Amino acid sequence: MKFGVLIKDGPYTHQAMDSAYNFILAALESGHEIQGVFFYNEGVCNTCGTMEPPRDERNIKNLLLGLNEKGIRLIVCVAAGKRRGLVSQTVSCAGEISGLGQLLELCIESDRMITF
Amino acid sequence: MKFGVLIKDGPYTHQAMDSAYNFILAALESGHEIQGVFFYNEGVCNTCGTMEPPRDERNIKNLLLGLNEKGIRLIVCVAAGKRRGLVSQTVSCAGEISGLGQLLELCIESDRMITF
Amino acid sequence: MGEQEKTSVMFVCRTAPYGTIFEQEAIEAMVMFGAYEQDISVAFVDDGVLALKKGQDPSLLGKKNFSMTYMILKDDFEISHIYVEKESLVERGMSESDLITEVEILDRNALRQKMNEMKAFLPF
Amino acid sequence: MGEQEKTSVMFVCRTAPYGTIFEQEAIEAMVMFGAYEQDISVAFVDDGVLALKKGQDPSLLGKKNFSMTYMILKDDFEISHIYVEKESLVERGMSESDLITEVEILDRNALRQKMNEMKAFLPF
Amino acid sequence: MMHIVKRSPYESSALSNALNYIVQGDIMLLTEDGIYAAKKGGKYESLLKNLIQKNAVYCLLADIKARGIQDGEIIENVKIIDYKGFVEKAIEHNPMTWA
Amino acid sequence: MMHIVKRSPYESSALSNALNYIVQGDIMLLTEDGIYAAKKGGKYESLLKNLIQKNAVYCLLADIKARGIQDGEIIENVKIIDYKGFVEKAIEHNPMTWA
Repeated sequence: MKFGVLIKDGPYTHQAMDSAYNFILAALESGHEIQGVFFYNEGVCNTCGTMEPPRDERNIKNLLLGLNEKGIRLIVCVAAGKRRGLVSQTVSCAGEISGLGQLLELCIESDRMITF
Repeated sequence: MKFGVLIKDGPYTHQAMDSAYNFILAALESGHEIQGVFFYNEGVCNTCGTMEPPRDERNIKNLLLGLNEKGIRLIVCVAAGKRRGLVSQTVSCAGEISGLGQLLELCIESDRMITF
Repeated sequence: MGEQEKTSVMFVCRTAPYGTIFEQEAIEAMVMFGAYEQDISVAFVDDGVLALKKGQDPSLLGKKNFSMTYMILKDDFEISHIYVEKESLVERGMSESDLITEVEILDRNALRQKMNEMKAFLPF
Repeated sequence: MGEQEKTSVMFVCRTAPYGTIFEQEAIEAMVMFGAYEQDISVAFVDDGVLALKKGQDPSLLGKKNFSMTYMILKDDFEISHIYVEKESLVERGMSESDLITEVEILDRNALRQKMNEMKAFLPF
Repeated sequence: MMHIVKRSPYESSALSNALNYIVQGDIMLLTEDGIYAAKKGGKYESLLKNLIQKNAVYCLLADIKARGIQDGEIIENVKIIDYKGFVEKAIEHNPMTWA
Repeated sequence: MMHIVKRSPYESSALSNALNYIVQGDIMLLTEDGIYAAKKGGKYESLLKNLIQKNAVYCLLADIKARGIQDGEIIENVKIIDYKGFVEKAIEHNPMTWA
């Protein structure tokens, strides 16, 4: 089964990214595929490359790098990103900036879309 | 009358920054002072220096630069900022990174604190 | 897409305009999706119906009036259906004549039936 | 601060823990404020009372358990008062014995009276 | 106190939470999506009418205009003010934002 | 459909909005702050008990543990699942998030 994931909330402020991360790990462990993760609305802020959370806390930048290393595409909406300052020089190397068409392609190519 | 302002929501996603901006302009026009604006929680994201909103939309970075040119202090919480990637190299030149003690000092030095 | 089956996607618009950006960014997505020749529906439920109110003027907020785009969604951007939930309108003291564009007004049961045909939901 | 009058500030904690960061970042502010020898109160109302529940274990979420800090707020960080609104507890099926630390439980009227003494509110 | 409500009453408990803390002499300011509470014919009309018997209620002009609400659609005796009025009210009454 | 509710029912209308759209055969997943709806003794206990008569309701283990809710504090017949269970349910039922 191929999942597409949409993330709408920013890092740390809301639990959305954390819930999505745990969902993605569980899906992979159960042998499913993640077709892609699309970051929209404030969700684009999860892909910021300059995060420095306290050492005793989870590091969302590193969690996303880990997902990317597993081959998962992390797609940052260019328009939502530019509004909020997520541009090529600030997006983490795990993130790939692209257009809204990619969100529709994710809907087409995935068996299931899930929003966090 | 001296106002202190606390902003907790991020740019564009919520109206908080826009409401605060209009409140601040009205306070200045009525002859009041703005003791300072403190950015906390996701509010720190308003001070991002790399925002590029569409041309036909308000530019929150420029609005903040305008406030700063009027002599208003825009204080970005260092801890909340680091979590979300707002650090010295990404914060707009209008913003000043400082500690949470500044929020309490704003409460002490202002006649009124107002949260957006 | 030729012979291939179209993918049915429903935007579920549930938030008021201007207080948050969700309806504006939803419409930006709808406009982009138009080019892909899929089966795109938009359903306005709960506070989402408020986004369709006529006469919006956010100039005092320094914001852009994005509501005009609803009027051209179907013709210019090939959105298949614009549904509005009747109960949400009534609860907010609104009727069809308050709306900026022509829509299909459905009650909850009918709208829930439409949802059965969807492959994916995009809530905003 | 010597002879100067202290400034009375009340944190109004209204959100549940973990779903959002507000209570965690509120407590980070409380801890910093302790050093300034002002008159700092914390009021838990609405979903804020849920932040005080005993037995929190967010390890499965990969999150830090920040609730332990509530236990040392008064002694280590000189918070003057920790108020909890009784009606909010009752509505959530909670009682004093569910709470991680000793607090002053007040009804709404009594808590509203305390608010009259405050110079500033910090809602979280 | 000035109780500020900026979330929609249909979506959020902010309005009803604020009402728990409003006492004689306090005022309420409806702003951002909070203004929908003051719309005639809506679900909160009778609640607002009761409130106005005891407390002054204000509504921000820029927010009602943005959302296409006409002055005549606002419940009687809810006062419509601009940002300067908001500033004045924040001087007269200590503000608390219920979000 | 799987109706996902992740906001607290005390703070948000998400739960009641989702209930408007749940029909026979649908399931509900309570996650993040949505889990408070399933707590015994809380304001939503009877509403949840009615729902369970007709629809399966699931609650995410990691979320209830985080918030200090013990298994015994969850309303009977609400099923507690982990993230793998969440994934399985998202395969069986098309998910819609009501926030």
